[in-house]
Amino acid sequence: MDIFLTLLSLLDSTVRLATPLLLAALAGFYSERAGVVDIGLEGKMLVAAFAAAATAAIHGSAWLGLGAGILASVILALLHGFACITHKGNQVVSGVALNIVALGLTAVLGNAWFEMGGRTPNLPADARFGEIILPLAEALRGVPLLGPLYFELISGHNILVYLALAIVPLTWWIAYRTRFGLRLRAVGENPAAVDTAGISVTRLRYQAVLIAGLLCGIAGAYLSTAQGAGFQANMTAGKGFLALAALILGKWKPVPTLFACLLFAFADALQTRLQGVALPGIGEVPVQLIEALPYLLTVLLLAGFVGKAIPPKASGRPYVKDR
Amino acid sequence: MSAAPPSVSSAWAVELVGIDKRFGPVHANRDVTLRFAPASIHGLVGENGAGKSTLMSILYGFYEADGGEILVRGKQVNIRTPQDAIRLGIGMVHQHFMLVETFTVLENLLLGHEGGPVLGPAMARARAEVQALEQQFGLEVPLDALVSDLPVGVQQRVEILKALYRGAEVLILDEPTAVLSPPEVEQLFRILERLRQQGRTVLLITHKLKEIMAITDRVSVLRRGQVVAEFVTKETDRQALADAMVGRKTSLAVDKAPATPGPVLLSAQNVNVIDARGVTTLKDACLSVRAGEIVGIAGVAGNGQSELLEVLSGMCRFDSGTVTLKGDEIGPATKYDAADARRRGLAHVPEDRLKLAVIKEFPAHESAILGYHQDKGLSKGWRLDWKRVVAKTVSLMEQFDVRPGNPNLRTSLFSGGNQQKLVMAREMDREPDILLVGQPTRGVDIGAIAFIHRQLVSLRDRGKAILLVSAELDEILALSDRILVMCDGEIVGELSAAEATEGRIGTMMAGIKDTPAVEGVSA
Amino acid sequence: MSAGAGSDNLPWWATGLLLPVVNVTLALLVSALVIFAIGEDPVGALGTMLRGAVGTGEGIGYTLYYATSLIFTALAVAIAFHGGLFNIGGEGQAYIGGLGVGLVCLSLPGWPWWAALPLSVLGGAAFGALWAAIPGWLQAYRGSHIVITTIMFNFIASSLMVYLMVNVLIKPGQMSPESETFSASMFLPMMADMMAGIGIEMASSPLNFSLFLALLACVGVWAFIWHTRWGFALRATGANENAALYAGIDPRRVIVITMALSGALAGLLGVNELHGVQHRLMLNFPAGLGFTGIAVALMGRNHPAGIIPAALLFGALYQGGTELVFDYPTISRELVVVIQGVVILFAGALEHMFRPALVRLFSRRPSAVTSKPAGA
Amino acid sequence: GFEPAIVFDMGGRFDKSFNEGANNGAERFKKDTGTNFRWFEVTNEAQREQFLRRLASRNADIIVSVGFSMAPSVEKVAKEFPNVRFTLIDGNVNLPNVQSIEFAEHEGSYLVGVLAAMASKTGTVGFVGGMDIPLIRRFACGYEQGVKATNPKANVLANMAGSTPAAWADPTRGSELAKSQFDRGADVIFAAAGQTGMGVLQAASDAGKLSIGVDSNQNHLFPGKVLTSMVKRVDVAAYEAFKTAQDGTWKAGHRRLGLKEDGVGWAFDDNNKALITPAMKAAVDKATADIKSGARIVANYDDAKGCKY
Ligand SMILES: Nc1ncnc2c1ncn2[C@@H]1O[C@H](COP(=O)(O)OP(=O)(O)OP(=O)(O)O)[C@@H](O)[C@H]1O
Ligand SMILES: Nc1ncnc2c1ncn2[C@@H]1O[C@H](COP(=O)(O)OP(=O)(O)OP(=O)(O)O)[C@@H](O)[C@H]1O
Ligand SMILES: [Mg+2]
Ligand SMILES: [Mg+2]
Repeated sequence: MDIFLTLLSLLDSTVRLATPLLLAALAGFYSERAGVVDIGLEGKMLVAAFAAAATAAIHGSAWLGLGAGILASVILALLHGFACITHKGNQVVSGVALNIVALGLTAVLGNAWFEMGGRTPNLPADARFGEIILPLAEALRGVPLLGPLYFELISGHNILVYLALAIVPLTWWIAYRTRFGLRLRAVGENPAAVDTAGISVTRLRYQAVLIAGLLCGIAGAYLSTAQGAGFQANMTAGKGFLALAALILGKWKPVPTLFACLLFAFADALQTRLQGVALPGIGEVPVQLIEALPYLLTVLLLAGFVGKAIPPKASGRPYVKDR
Repeated sequence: MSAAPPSVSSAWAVELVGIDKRFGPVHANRDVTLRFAPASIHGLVGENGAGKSTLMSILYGFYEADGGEILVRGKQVNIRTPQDAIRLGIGMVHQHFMLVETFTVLENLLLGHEGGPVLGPAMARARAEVQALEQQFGLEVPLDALVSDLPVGVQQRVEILKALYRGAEVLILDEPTAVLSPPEVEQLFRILERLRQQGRTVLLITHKLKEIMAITDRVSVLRRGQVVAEFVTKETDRQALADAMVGRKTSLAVDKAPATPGPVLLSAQNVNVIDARGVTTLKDACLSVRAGEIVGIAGVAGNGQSELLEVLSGMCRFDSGTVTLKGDEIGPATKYDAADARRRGLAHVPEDRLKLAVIKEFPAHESAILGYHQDKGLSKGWRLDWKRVVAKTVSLMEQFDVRPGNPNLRTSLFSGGNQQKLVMAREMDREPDILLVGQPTRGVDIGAIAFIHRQLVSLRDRGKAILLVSAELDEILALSDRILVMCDGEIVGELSAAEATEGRIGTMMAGIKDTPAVEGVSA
Repeated sequence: MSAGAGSDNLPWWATGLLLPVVNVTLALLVSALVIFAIGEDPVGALGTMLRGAVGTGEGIGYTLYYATSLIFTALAVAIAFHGGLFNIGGEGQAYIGGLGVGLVCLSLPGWPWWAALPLSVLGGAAFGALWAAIPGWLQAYRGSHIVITTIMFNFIASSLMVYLMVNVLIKPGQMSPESETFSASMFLPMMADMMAGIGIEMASSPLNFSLFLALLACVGVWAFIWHTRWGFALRATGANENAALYAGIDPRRVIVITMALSGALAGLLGVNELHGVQHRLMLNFPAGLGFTGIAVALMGRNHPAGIIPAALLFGALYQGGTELVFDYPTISRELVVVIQGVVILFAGALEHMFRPALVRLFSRRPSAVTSKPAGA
Repeated sequence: GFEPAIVFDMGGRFDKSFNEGANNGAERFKKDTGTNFRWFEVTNEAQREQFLRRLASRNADIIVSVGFSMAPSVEKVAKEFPNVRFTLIDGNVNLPNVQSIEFAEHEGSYLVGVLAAMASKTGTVGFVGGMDIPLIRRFACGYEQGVKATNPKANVLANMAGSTPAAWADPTRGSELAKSQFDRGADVIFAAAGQTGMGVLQAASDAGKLSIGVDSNQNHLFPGKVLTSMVKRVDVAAYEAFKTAQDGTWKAGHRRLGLKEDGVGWAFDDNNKALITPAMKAAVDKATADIKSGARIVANYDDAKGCKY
């Protein structure tokens, strides 16, 4: 029973940690499936986290914060589109540039507005997305096995967690069952085919990039107004890159990407619990090795078990009409 | 030449008037005026780079013209995007297919014509409509197969079906037969015939004058972006067309003396290649090439010829069998790569020159040493001696009449024919004992074809062994002393030059020994 | 990566000089806007940056010192780029390379600097090479996406270094995770001292002998990439792997070797930072210079002749930024980061923005007479 | 006039930790005396020396350098400018113009360890550090001794936030670590992790558990949820350095500020009054007295031997 509860708490933590990765990875899904490489997930999340926290701090509303976060992220996404789609710039360079701008700008504006070293004030409970206790969770708590499972793991997350999980099937449906999805996948594989079918490549790619902005906006808002309670300089700390890794590990497909995110999050949750624990037969493992676990795992998976990840054929290349 | 009747304008399905188009310094179309009648097949010929594809792409809205106007059924129209063209009933099958390879056939057909934001219901409707079209035109395609799994011939049918599904009254086909086997060509022509009977207009671009003679009603000739001639097909012949294309008298035949074969320089015994997906792409290949002979390999592209060339040239591993090169046996485990091959006197002109034989981004002199960059003669100590490399390139360019003769020009800026001449020059320069050549004249104009053919024959006459792969039966017949036919990864037959006829080879190419070609898809 | 380049007949100086200058100017204008937006005087601030970077001997020293490190990491990116690889792992390779430098220096107590230098260079290069060759191998033989693996290796390098510094290499009895100081005899000569030796007065700065090493590396990389058979094979592989195979080059081997060379160059950052300046092993000494190297390389068009000015530009931004926060305490230090990002955005990602305009400008001139029919 | 200056470490002057403490002291000095001060935040290694040298050459009257990483640079620049006074906080440089101030963090941590052990109902308490460096191990080691001395059966969970400097500024990570420790039974957590600690405090407040702040008094951040704070009087050190330099009583040399010197301690104010029972107060006062008198010696973390007591 004790092990069961430990496992539940581990999984609970996994869900919380997976949410921002998942949202960002799905953002990457839309962008890269449309043929626009997005190294800038990190930066978009960061500006969104800042805008959301700043707005929530000033107006006291988590929802307004979410809106502001999305807006900020979308603006960055549009810039990416402007550079890569309109001006056919290098997509990786644009992503790197926007990450750096986001890193600096959030700190500068944070300093200028709040004078707290780039932080925003701590958000009170009602300016954050609180935990939602699902119906009957308390009542069913006593039921063996299922009760704790429902109470600990399924219930008690904030709305954005449920939203992120809902976006996975939605994304699958959009990508594989709608006109937009068909075109989106096509434009990432062979933009010329889309163009000759009478569809605007530019418009489609902008749409994809905008959706990526939207999702990164939610991811950022989650970091600062749901999981955390305020913004810190560089609070994404590499999550955007990890999300990108998850997308690649998931071979640019929504459901496998979900599992990749859960895997990374699980490794992360596990590492906080493995620190200082003596493993049977090995003894106490250095903290740093455990900290590196998610990254080592990624490398091992990429190298060994997932095989060659084949990106959408046209990703990374600006579309130039050619023979 | 027959002048167009001073028109009741609706007599024309499509009229192009004074179309002009430039790509930077290249003037691709100059003041082109062409009219196409309904219920007809109109041929369009011209050397590479004459501007045929550009012109058709303009009609299809893929490129925008710099000047001129387009009339459809007598009405002036504005075609800015393919969407406009599709709406006006114009469809196009591009030289390079515009298919999404990771999609199924049905998804490709739907793209851009989905009939609603959600695919489900539209999909069912489309399936029914497409099946009706398939029956109407005898165009069979497996709707649920992935495009990447289909042979090119079927992919092309998908392209045609796509255009018809989108309601094309005018169908443009850009070099549709380049990749088809003779039976597939026949089948295509039957489809085109049926389209004509239904009153539709077909615009057919091809380099094969024989096809023009066989199926078109009228034919226009483009040269350097201009219309230089227009014929009623029945009133002209191949020689006249060729002369119009090139702008001077041309000869279509190759002179060569009978071969005097020497010892076997290159042979393969039971070579098998299994690719990453587990498909056997080369099955029990056995062949030998003697000094002083040209062995031709006929076959539709993609039937194992590339693999054969790659194995023999050391680019690709094989899974079993032996290759014997000037007496040395090479097995699957022997270290043998392209550099070893060159060292042993084997040179290779690959089928796909842009993909393999040159590097587009490099200046010509760098492409001119690709594969030979290790040569001591090109280096001075640790460094490559660019002066010598450039001098070498200049001399290669002179020998093979590469134009422009500028060794510093970026490789991609040379026309296809000139790139090919550069590659031929490079590979023949070291007097290799064995030369593997794939599609030596694909995308090359008539003058250069003759030049390259002469070079190959003279190399043979100097006692070298030549293995020639070509999808052009005419070329195989004209050059080879012995002919092997490949189908589906196997060498299905051998004919001597004397016994070979187009008919016999064509049948063998389809993988059939005696019976005439049958239609059908083998998925 | 060469969209739009080449075919539109701009003179070399327009693409090579005019366009970058226009782009950087625009980036500075946008930065000025940001400064203005947070309520400071943009002209004064940018003036301070400029003076700080190149206005004093000390400023120039620091600018060159930063540029030295950036040259190493940018060359690393460039050489990988020519091999068709996007090496985002310069930061981690520099970190581990520094470990190599440190271990060599620590193990040679009392050696004179000129004898220690070749070994520390070798140590840095070897460790950096190893750290980069692993992702290279994974890319070549296992198809693992190099961008992802190199990012992961940055994180792993961090963990490894913390472990080593805290548990193994720390000088006992002190707070900060730093090693013993190297013996003074092997400190690389400081530029100020060398100049003083030949009678030139120069303000004190961390600029040291490594600058020559960086310039040497530029020449070396240039000669290697464009003047050797190996470089030819590397570029061929980068441009077209299939063509390389056709030419008898084993692309997989080239990929591993290219990454190793790339990592070796990044590893040399440790020579400047540790052997040259800090004189001990410590945490976080690459401080983002590995990442900035990417921007420097891309702005320098992956050619040493472009990397040197780009590294100077970024070195000047670093040093000018230091001066900025020195004189304007109200401007936060992150503003410099913003300016860097904006420069990369305009001079890198948006580099083609003005190209069409420029092409129009240049092509109008000759045809201006003919294309204007009278009274049309 | 009198020109004091202060150079902060990379965390920046609002790091909710020792830089911020030093900043508070400097600000208090400014308020008391009306004398302005210059300040800089270091962003890379090379700037440490640069800032110090620049300030010294412009004849700053006193230069306070915050953080152990400043030590080598202070040593170097102080040698070059023997007439300029330097105060180094958290490090030790032995020069005639340098005042080194170090804190006995282990002693303060011991006290909050005592409180944690008594406040814990589960017998499991937690510790969250930033990066795994000797300074943080010193905190952890003192804390553990306090806990074990009070409740020998108590269980101490310890976690570090990461390996990059981001570990000092990652509250999300802090809150995850806290949650994982709560799940393992902890009900009091001591956070010694800069801004990352904010996440610990937040998570504790959200979960209805207790946290312990660090460096400055953080009790007010979540009133009634923060058991206490281990205060390290960096503010006093900075204030004193400025003040003594101004009135001429500044002296070079090494000072170690422990409990006896009021350099470290625990925070007791209105915000946590309700949490500290008289018994707890008595126990911690006793421990304080014992340490001050030398009756109890809190072992310091030792690089060679680890946390041995
Ligand atoms: N993308 C391009 N940009 C600029 N110039 C080009 C481009 N493509 C081709 N050219 C130039 O246009 C000219 C015509 O090229 P094209 O390939 O059409 O030649 P061609 O007439 O087919 O010659 P050949 O008969 O030798 O194949 C060449 O001189 C080439 O340098
Ligand atoms: N996108 C483009 N950019 C630059 N030049 C181009 C482009 N497309 C075509 N050209 C140039 O325009 C000219 C006409 O090319 P086009 O493709 O129309 O020739 P074509 O007659 O179809 O030749 P082919 O027989 O090889 O298909 C060539 O010189 C070619 O190089
Ligand atoms: Mg064409
Ligand atoms: Mg051509």
